[in-house]
Amino acid sequence: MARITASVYTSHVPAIGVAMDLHKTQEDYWQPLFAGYDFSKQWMKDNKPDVIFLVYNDHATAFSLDMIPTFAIGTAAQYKPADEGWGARPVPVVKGHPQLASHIAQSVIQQDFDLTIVNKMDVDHGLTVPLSLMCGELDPVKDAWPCPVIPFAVNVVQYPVPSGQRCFALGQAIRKAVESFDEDINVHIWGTGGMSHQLQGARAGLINREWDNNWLDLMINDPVACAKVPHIDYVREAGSEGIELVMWLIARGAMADVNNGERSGPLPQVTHRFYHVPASNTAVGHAILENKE
Amino acid sequence: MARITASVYTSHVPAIGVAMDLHKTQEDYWQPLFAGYDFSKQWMKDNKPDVIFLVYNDHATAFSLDMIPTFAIGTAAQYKPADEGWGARPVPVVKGHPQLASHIAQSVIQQDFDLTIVNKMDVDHGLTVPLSLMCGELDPVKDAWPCPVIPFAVNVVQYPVPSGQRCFALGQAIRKAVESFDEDINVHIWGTGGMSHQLQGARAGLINREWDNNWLDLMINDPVACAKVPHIDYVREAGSEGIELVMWLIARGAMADVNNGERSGPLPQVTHRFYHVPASNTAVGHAILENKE
Amino acid sequence: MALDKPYKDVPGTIIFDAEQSRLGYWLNQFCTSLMKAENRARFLADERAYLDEWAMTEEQKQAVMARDLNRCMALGGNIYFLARIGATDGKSFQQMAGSMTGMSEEEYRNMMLAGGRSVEGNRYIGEDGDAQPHRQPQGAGSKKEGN
Amino acid sequence: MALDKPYKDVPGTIIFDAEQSRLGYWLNQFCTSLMKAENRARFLADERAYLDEWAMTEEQKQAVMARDLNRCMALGGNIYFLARIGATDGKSFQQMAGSMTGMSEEEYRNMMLAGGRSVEGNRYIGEDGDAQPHRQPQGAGSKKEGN
Ligand SMILES: [Fe+3]
Ligand SMILES: [Fe+3]
Repeated sequence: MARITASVYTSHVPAIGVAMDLHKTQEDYWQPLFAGYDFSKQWMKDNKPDVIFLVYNDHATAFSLDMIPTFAIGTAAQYKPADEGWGARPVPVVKGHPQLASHIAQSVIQQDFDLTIVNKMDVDHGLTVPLSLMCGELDPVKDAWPCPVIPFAVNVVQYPVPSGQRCFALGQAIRKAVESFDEDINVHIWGTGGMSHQLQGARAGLINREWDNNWLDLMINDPVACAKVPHIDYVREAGSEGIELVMWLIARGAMADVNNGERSGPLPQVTHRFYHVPASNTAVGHAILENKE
Repeated sequence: MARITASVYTSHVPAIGVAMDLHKTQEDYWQPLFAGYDFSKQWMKDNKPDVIFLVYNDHATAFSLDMIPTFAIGTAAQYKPADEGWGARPVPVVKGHPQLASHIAQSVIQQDFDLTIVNKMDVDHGLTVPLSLMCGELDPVKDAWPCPVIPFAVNVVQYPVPSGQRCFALGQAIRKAVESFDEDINVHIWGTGGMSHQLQGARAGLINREWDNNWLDLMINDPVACAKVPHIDYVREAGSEGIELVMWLIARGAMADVNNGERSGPLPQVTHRFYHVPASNTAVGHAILENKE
Repeated sequence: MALDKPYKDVPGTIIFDAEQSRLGYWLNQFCTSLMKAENRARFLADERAYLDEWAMTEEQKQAVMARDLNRCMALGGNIYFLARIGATDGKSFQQMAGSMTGMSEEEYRNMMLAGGRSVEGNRYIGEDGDAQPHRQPQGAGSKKEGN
Repeated sequence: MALDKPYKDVPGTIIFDAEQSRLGYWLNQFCTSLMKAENRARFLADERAYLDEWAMTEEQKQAVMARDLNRCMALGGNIYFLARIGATDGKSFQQMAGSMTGMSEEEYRNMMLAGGRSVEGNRYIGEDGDAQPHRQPQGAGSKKEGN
């Protein structure tokens, strides 16, 4: 039986990818941020998963207004890093896991989540920046990501985006799906995006350190309550793009202490936690939670 | 307040479109089929809606395997009849209703249905054949369909397709959405596809008249029970493509006698009912149900 | 996979699920390409050359060239995609469906006019209906292959 | 429409909902076209001619040519789509976001280094935070316009 052993949470700020691609990680501006991921890179080596289920949002890259899926799961064999207008990031191609992805799609649709199945898509910074942060700089040709990745894209661009509760319930359905897969493999689930940021208008640059950290506390310790936070709170307190945080609830809902919409049993172990301001317009949040027997 | 006053159910066999486009409706083969729609064409004239919410499935036309949405709602201003390989049908362009469609999308997503929003798509026989059957032959340039149409495409091509219960619940959500629209307009909801047919293999040509008619009875009189019919029953009893019938449950779920997943109040009026074999490979079913005070 | 697939015991029927879809991805993509008139023309002019542009298996290519739709379906094709091949050949859905049974066009059409194929004996593999494996091909096809 | 839009009372913030999306459809489609290098070149060579190929309103075209992102957003643009214009100009997300406040690049960058913009007074329209309408534009922009 496959199992989810850990969840990883991280912002996916495009400027972080640029800093890595231009080898600026040791500059004064960036050094404190990347220092927060030193532990994580070692942890990834020591706890290499067989597959990463990576929840992110597409930023008008693979999906234009022609078609806006609320939830899209990638079942392809591979995904190219996208050209978002500045040229494609020089990182390895992302290998998929068609078999597990199709299995999850089938199971989750039968649990009444109305997924869109995607077999052809380029992946933008929302997916590649978390991989870079957790795996370090890699040569686009000679190196490879440590394992296959299943991209799971959530619409947070056009309202209405899915509610925190819907995302939290989806995480539970994904765990059920993974646990009904026959192969004995180790899966990590990642929630990406956030923390507080606003990329528009007179309020651009909003950062709410206190709200971010309270939200993170709640997400870890009382995810049932966290899932009930309404959209408007994210927008008002954490900026219009802070809404990306709902995606973290998908990963949190897939942890072993969540059953039938409630918490039961011990909390996951908080292996790592980090918070930093700024990265470009954004506050950066990061955590690693592990299921421990 | 907008309201749903009637639901229409009909098969959408492509050969019916061909027969109309080639003016063969009075031939021996076709005459009995089209006779069953004479009443309906008059009823459409006498009960012209302001908008038709048309549930159908795309047949690998607008959606290839690159992207397979479980539920897709069209919010565009217009949709061209598709070229499915034999050239586009000579029928008028389908005008959309972007405002109501966007309103329904927003409301239904907030009721935890994970729709894909589509702004660019050609519509195939699944959508245009029901319109032709109910509105008669129209000149593609000089004529127009009687009102705007909101296309709602359901995946019934690649398994798993949504369950009957999911479809039935969706119909209820659509009714709520329509009733929260401020304009005072009259909406019809159509469920299309089916009835029994199988287009593949040694079992091609399967027709199950008895099962079809029992299912139709159940759909009209006890939709709650009908929604519980599992997929495998459709496949086994009504052929592999008989599964399209689940789409009728979306329209049925939107009728006034369905509340909170249960039936309450009087059954809708059965204004018309018709069944005929064959149309090409298919049994043809048709019904008109009206909400009457 | 531990997911339930109750549809495996229906005779003469292949359900197009995620597994079939993976198998037939390039076959179905090839079919989709035939929705453009210029591709239909190129395919008809040199089938082999056109098929070689796609990452299909040799078996899939042979099945397409033989217009063996049953074989195409077993190899991951889906009928709505495969219909593009029929459209390219100027065939209707009824002709395509009939071709999978072994019956002649007229036999199949007459069966439909008489009310279609009965479900009796055709619900589960192992019964004795006309869609069961041991009774294939049907109609004219059975005579041809029978001698 | 009777749907609740609780996000209308947040200062300096336009939520990209179905209504905005309808308004900005062609503006955002134009932006998407800039993901191709040849289109970026054509746009830069003759902005007006390139914009005239799209079913945008005159107001939208003027806002694009003026690089007035606030105006573009009010007219239905979404920041992720509008970012393609910035990419075409070689601008970063930080430069684009800053440009909407009236602050100079350095002022905005320094605000971020100091911990970002405070939420105090910026939660509801009518409070007195720096993002409120009566305090625009900010920074260098306020001086320029003030004289
Ligand atoms: Fe993001
Ligand atoms: Fe159909």
